[in-house]
Amino acid sequence: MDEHDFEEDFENADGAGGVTNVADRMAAEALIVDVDGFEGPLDLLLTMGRTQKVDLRKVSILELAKQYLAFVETAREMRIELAADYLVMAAWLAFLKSRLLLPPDPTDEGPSGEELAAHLAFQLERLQAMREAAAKLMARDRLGQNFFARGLPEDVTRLRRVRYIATLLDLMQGYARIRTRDEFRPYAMDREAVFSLEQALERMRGLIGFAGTWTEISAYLPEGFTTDPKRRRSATASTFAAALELVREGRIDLRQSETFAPIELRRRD
Amino acid sequence: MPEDTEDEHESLFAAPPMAEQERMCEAILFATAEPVTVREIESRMPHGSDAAEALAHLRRRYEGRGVHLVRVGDAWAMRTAPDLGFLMQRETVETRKLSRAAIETLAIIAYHQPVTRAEIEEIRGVSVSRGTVDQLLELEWIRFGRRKMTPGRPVTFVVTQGFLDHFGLESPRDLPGLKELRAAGLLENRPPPDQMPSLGEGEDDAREDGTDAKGQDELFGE
Amino acid sequence: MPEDTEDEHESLFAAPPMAEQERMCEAILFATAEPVTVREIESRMPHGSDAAEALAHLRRRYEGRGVHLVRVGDAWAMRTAPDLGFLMQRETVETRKLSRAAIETLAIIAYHQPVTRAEIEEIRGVSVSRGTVDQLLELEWIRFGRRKMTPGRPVTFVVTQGFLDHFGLESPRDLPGLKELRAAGLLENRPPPDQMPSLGEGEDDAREDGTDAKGQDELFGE
Repeated sequence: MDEHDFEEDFENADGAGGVTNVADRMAAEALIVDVDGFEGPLDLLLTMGRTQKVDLRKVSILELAKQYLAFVETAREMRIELAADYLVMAAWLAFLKSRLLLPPDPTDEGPSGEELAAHLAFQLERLQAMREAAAKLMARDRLGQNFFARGLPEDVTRLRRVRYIATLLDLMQGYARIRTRDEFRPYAMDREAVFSLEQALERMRGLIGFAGTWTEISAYLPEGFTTDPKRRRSATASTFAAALELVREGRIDLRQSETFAPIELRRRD
Repeated sequence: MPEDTEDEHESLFAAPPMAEQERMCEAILFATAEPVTVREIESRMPHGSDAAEALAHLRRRYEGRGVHLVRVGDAWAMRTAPDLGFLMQRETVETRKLSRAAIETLAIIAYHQPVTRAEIEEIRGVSVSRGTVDQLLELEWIRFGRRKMTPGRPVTFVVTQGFLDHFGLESPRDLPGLKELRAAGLLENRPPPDQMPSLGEGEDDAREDGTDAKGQDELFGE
Repeated sequence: MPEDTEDEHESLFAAPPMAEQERMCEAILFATAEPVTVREIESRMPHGSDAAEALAHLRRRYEGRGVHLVRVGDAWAMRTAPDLGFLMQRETVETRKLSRAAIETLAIIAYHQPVTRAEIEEIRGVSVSRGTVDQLLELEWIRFGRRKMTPGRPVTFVVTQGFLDHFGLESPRDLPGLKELRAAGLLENRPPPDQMPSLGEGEDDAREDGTDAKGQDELFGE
C-alpha cells in the first residue's frame, strides 16, 4: 500500500495539518476505491470539501486543491486509470495552487488566483445547492404517488367544424384578376411576321446534326417564311444571326466563295 | 405524512370522524378507474369506518352539483351531471381559405348581380363547378335571385345580407369599382403569363342562352 | 337536453348564473385527468361565462375536501388531497427510478430555465448524456425552449406543465427554496474566468439540432 507515502507527500506539501486521523484517512481511501461512483471532478471536489466539515463558502480552495492532487497522485501510483476530465482538473488545480502560493506577477494579465479560487468555490456551492434542491423536489408530494388524478376520465367528443374565410381584398383581387384578363390583348398577333433569334437558334440546333456537307443557309429557313417577303426577311436575318452564334460555339463552319455568293454551312466534327 | 394519519387512527382504535370518512370516500371514488363497491371502499378505509354512511353523506353533498355520485350495480362512481353533457364536447373550428374558383365566382356574383351561371362562366372563361356554387350557397353568401327573362328563364344568383356582413359592406354598391381597384394597384394592364386567359374552356356552356355578359356593370362606369 | 340549456342561456343574451358556471367548471374538471386551461374551459362554457371567477369559487368549495382544485401553470385540475395518499396505494403508478444524473439535470433545468445543455454541464461539471435528457423528455417533464441568442444559437430546456402537475407546483416560481437560491446568487449564470477548464463540456450543442422551439415559456413569464 502506498498509504504511507501518500500521507507523507501530503504532509510535505502541506506543511502542517492535512490528513491526520484514521477516519479521514479511511475517507481518502474510500474516495479512491469509489472513483467510478463520482460524477466528474466537480463532484469529487465537492465530496472532499464536505470532509473539511465547514460551510462551503469558507472552504479552503487551496486545501482542496492539495487534497485533489494527492488523490490523483495516489490513483496514478495505484495504476487506476482516471478519465481525462479528472486529469484536466488536476492540471488546472496545480496551476491554481501555484498562483495562490506565489506572489502575484504584476505583468500577468489573467485573473488572479483569488478570482479563480472564488469561482471554483462558487461552482461547488452552486452544485451543492442544486443537489439539495433536487432532493427537496423529489421529496414533494407527487402525482400518482401521494395525490391522484381522475381515475375515470370521461371522453370529450371533438366536433370539427370548418369555417371558410375570405377577405374583401381576396374578393377584389379575384375580380381584378378576371377583369385584367379581359383587357389583356394577346401579343402574338402583332408578331406574326417575326421569326425571332431564339426560334431560329432552336430550329438550327435541331437541324445542324444533319449538315455533314456544305449546305446553303437558305435551306434552313422555316416553312411559311419563304414566300412572304416580310416574313422571309425576318427569318433570313434571324437564321443568319443564329448561324453566327453556332460558329461562335464551335458547332459549325460558315463559308462564302465570293461577295453576294450564297452562304453555306457545315457541321464541324 | 400518510402513514402517520393511518397510524394515529389505528392506534386510537376508533374510526375517523364521519367528515373524514366522507373525504376518504370522495378521494377513493375520484381516483379509482372503475366503480367501487362499498366493501372495497371500506377495506381501504381505517378500521371501524362505515363506508355506506359516508357515501350517503357524500351523495347528498353532491346533489345539484356538476358531478353526481351514482350507483352502478352494487358499486359507486362519480359522474358528471347529465344536464352538463354538452360541455363534454369540444368544438374545434378550422378556418380555411376559400378556393380561388369560389372567390372569383363570388366576386362575379357580387359585381354583376343578378347573374346567371352561364354569365359567370363567360366572364371567368371557365366552367363553374356545381360544388363551387353549392359551397357559396351553403355559406349563405349567395342565394338564388329572380329568373332572367331570357330563353330558358335561367336562375340568377345574388349576394346575401350575410355576405355584406362578412365583408363589412353596407350594400353591394360599396364594392370598390374598377377605378379604385386600379388605384389600389390591383389592376395591372399586363398580367404575368401564367394568368393568361385559358380561352375556350367551358365556353360552349356560356353561349347557350346567348346572354351578353357585358353591359351589366352599371356599377363600373369607367 | 343539453342543447336547450345552452340555447336558453344564449337566447337570454346573458351568461348563466355564477352557481351554474361553477357547476360547469366542476363537471369539466372532473371529466379530465389532465389539467385544463382557463381558456379551454371558457371556450366550452356558454358565452359570457367567467371561468376564472367560477374556478375561484369552486376552489374555495373544495377546500378541506378529499379532492382539491389545484392550479398547474395556467391550467386547473382536480386532484386528491395529498394526506389521503395512503388510501390509494393500489392506484400508485410504479415510476421508473430516476438516476442521480437525471434528477440533478431536472432540478437544474427547473431552477435555471431556460438553460442550455452547455450550462447544465457547466453546473454539474460533467457532460450530460443523451439518455438522461431523452428520459426527461420522454416523461414530458422537460421540453425544448427558445433558442438562446448566443453564438451557435443553442437550444434551451424548460420544464413543462406535466412537471408542475407531477410535483404539485402551481408555477415554477413555487419551486422549493427558489427565493433563497436566487438571493444567494446561486442561480446566476456566472461565466468562468479565463483559464478555467470547461468541465464536462461535451460536444457542441448542435446535437439537439433542428428543434426550433416555438413560443415557449408563457408559463414562466417572470
